[in-house]
Amino acid sequence: MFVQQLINGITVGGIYALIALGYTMVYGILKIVNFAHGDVFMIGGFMGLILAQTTNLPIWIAYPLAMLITALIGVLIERICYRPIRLHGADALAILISALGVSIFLENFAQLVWGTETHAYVQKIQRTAYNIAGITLSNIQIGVIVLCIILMIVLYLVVNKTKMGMAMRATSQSITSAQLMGINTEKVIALTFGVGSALACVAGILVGTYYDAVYPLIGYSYGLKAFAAAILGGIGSVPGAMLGGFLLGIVETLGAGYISTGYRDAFAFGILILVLLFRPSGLLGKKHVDKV
Amino acid sequence: MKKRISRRFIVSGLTAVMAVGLLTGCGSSGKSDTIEIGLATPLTGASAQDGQAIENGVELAVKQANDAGGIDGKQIEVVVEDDKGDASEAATVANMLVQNDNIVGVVGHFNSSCTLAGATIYNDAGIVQISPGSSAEAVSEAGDYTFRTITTDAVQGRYLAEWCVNDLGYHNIAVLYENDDYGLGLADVIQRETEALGATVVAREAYEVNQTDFSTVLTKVAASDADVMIIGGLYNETALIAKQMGDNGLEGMQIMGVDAIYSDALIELGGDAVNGIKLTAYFSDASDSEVTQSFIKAYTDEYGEAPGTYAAYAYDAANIILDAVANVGTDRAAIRDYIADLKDFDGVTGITSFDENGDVIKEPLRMEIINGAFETVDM
Amino acid sequence: MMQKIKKIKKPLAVIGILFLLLFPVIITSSYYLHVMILAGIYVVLSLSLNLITGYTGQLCLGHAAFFGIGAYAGALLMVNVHMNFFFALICSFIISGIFGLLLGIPALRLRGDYLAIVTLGFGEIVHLVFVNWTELTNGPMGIRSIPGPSLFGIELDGNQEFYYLILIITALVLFLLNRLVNSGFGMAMQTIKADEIAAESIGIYPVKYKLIAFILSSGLAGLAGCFYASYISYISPTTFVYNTSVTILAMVVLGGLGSLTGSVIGGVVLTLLPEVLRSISDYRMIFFGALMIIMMIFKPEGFWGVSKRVKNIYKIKAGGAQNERDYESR
Amino acid sequence: MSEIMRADNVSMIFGGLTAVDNISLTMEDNEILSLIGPNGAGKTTFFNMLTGVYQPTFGTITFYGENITKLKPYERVAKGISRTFQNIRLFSSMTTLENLLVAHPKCNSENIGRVLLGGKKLKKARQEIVEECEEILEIVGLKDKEDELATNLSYGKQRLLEIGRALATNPKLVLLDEPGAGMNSMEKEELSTLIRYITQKMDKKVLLIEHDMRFVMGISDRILVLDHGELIANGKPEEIQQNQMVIEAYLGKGMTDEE
Repeated sequence: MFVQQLINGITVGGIYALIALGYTMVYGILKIVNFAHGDVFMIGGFMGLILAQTTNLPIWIAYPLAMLITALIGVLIERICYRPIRLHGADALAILISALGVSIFLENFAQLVWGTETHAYVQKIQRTAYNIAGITLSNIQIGVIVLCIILMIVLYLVVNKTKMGMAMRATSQSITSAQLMGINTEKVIALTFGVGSALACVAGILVGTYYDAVYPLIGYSYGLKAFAAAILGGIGSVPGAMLGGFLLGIVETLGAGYISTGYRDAFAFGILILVLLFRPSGLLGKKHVDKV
Repeated sequence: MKKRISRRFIVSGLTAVMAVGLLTGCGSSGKSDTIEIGLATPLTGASAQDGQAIENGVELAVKQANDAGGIDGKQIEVVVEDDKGDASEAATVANMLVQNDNIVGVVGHFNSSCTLAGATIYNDAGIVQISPGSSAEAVSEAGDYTFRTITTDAVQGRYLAEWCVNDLGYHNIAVLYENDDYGLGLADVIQRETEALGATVVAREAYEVNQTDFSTVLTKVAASDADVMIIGGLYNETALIAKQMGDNGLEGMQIMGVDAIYSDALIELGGDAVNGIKLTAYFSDASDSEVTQSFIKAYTDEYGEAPGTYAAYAYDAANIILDAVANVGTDRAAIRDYIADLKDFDGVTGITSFDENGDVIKEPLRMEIINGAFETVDM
Repeated sequence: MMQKIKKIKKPLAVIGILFLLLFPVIITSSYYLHVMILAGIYVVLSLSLNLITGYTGQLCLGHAAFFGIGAYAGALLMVNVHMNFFFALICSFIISGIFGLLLGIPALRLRGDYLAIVTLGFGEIVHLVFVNWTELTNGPMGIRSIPGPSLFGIELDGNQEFYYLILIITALVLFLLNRLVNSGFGMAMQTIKADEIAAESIGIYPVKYKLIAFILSSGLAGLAGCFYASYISYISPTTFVYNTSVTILAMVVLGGLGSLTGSVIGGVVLTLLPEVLRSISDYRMIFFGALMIIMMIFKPEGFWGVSKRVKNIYKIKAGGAQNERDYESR
Repeated sequence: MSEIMRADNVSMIFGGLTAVDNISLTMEDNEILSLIGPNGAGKTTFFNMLTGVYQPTFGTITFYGENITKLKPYERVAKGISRTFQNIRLFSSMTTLENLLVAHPKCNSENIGRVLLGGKKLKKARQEIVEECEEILEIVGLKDKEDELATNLSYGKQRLLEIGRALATNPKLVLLDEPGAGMNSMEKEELSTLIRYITQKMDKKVLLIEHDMRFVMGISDRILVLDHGELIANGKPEEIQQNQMVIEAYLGKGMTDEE
């Protein structure tokens, strides 16, 4: 049972990690918590479903298209709802409230358009379960884990090895200095939101495919957990988000598996609080020193 | 300057909206030529899907009554309020409904917590409340004006336990329940009743409403030696559980449930995976009752989908209130007395009578999903 | 201009107070009364959260937990021990305050967003305890038949009595908080929000002020919870969730951080607005979300931000130099 | 002459970087002591150890004979050490007067119970605090600006307000971190007068960090020179002017005496 629960935890954790990347990238650059990100994930799931279902496009066209649309939505959210406040130089809390507003808006918009019910997902991949030494594993589960890991490695490489990644890192150090260096920071910010949202869309499609369901309120709990994962790993750090996601998934699965399913979410938040108390900047986060 | 204008615009706009809203939104409270039925149900939030079905059921009952000429020549209207499935919102909505003098009775609420939060207000105001979805035992004691068309968990739980243990011969039972008032109440009853019949509950696991990942609970069930899984929850989660069983080494285990999973959504969402699920229900499209069949036809014509359990309960609840008004007029106390004495009301969820607690007494059906359809069965 | 505002301020305040006092007499509808009572509860909640977030600058996303702890503490005391409502009110203040202290001590090591997530986690855990600790809390079934207040054997559980009670509580809380935030203590709290390092450099020990803010704030939220429990007479865990915390935070921010008037406005507006918008039920939450965004874009300091703060209140309160100068010039 | 403050073998190491290396110094009564040195010499780090923002890696700091090495900034304020900041850190949403009020020990330590009860005694106590703070405003020359928001003051005035705020804590020793930065020559003149007033008329001790050589030479009784975290010179202004090491440290780095 232990190994089985571990695998379950890793699968869920991979999805948390994908969503957490969006939180962590935005925070890294703008130092704001994009509370609407969980709902972008939900929109992504619906986009994948609609495109694959109504257009009859093969999924290798439909899903990238869904990612593109979700990325655009992410960029638009930044443009319309955050940028004006940011340029005002208002309190970070103002952006937070705006993000909460976006979240409420998206959730209710989705309910209005797609109804409140749970939608079955398009199953274009035949599900097969393998039983190896008493452990059950399905091809989709393997696919979810592998895809999550590949995407995270790609993102890590993009951030650390490419010119755009360098611009992103420079912007995250200081927006003003980056501007002085000739970096178009607004473009970097838009790109960050775009990439984060596209990854959330992948997570949405994966959740849809793996669990075979999507509904307007799905973003709430995934968003919250992914946010916790981002903080756990050290917000602003890409490897941190991966570590945090997997760790959170494993902890909550094992906690629920061995102690109590009713307290499932309490394990996730409990470990988060403990980690923060002993390592306030998260597991892989940089220690913040105040300059005087 | 531009900024100042826009600010002022927002503030004054807001004030205007609020003023207009307060004047119009809360409607008439004087006597008029219409009879109104209150409906309090969750139209947003986690239970919105059921809330919508309830609204459909009530609207259909009222539409049919109006098409038949209304009551005493008066048309009937439904005043719909959204309680969001939240107890505190339910109290607000209840207060709103009781202050409208035209309302003769209220159908609501769905969640037991909401029904209980509203009950004090309805009972204080002396207005009948019929819940189409609250099966918690605590509702029995909520007050003289509180009724329900759904049976308590105890009735169905006992029946299900007998079916499962005595007739089907399962002795190692896993109970999966949603972690809220409904699921917990049901899980308690099922555990009590199955153990009373000599079976053992080998796994008892909670999940959250709207959870999507059931691998953890299912792995725990697989590790126990359960031979049947009883679900204390609703159709969405049941469908996901059925679909995820294969991935977690539970291929082919029998699932059983109560009327809360009776919904086309279960089959739409669950596909092949839900075939073979056994459940108890009061409302079924396989019923040979004439009332039921005509309801199903009317509902399907109106909304383009087959009615589920809660639509049916709501339809009955609305019809009971309409029946009372047709017989004793619009006096709220008279309506309550009429309903309290109501015997053998022929509804779409069976023959309904109320006991002294306002609980309904009726016998459930045994059903199974066979080839993507609910069928009544003997075993 | 200032003169003009000052001139109409007094009559306006008198009319406002008269309106509030006579409200239940003028408007007999139980619904309006109920909404006003809820608004009162939310005003207390947003005032209390403002103390931590608006004045001391510590973002808290778990305020509903303290609201819930107070509600459960009060309900259990009134139902199981048959404690009088007014004692229960005090007890829930104390119990919630203790939990505020318990959360405050470890949370002090953290700042900003980290503190926010810890308080959020705390809120989720408290909610789960309400749900799962069935023996104590009766789990998701909630606690029923919570008695109303009574004083010397007189039952005070009508809506009108509740209305006046919450009016008195709100006025009292407002009066005391007004004294607090306009004192040296209150100014010290605000320096922590503005710049902790500068605050330390003038001898202010941030931990002390943050802890006291946490205790007072959670205690007041608990008090509101106890009142809520008695008023609705039924509580269940569904009320004390993240969404409620966010709503309270939205009241504080939309009203104006660091402004008591703002909290009152925020609490009232955000309670009334969803009610007003009921007539467009399908779109109301969308509208509500959009409004939050628009407000933040065009008026990020809230309805009544800190910029409208009366300056040098300390001096005025002290009857200091300004008054003396007035005297001299006469 | 009695000793006010001394540092014994104080070092500060950040990771592998030694910012301040084994510095010892004594500050005597009745002297204005200045700390100078080129950029990155470790002045501010040393300063932050004196005020308690950093705890030194090695060494001890003593104030009027008492070991204060481990004390936090707010505890040092209670002992009588107050400071200003190189990058102005005023409470910008507060008025000039409020910035002083909140620094006053009797104001920021007000008892909650007393505050909530109110009463005449409290009123009277507050009146005294306000009067004291207004007096300080008079001294730093901001009396006419007392109701302005701190953020609306000119840069030079903000620096003066910081000094005023430091004085409001009723300190024995005031540490000024580049008080003249960004001021024009006339304002600097006024600043010199103010610093002399503080030491002579108010009987406070002053230690300052400064970049502007001319300003430092004019006001200091004694000057310490830091370079690369080390103390390279210690003496009267005239001596420092002649010191070869100091000249090298500055000219070698291409520094002029004007920022």
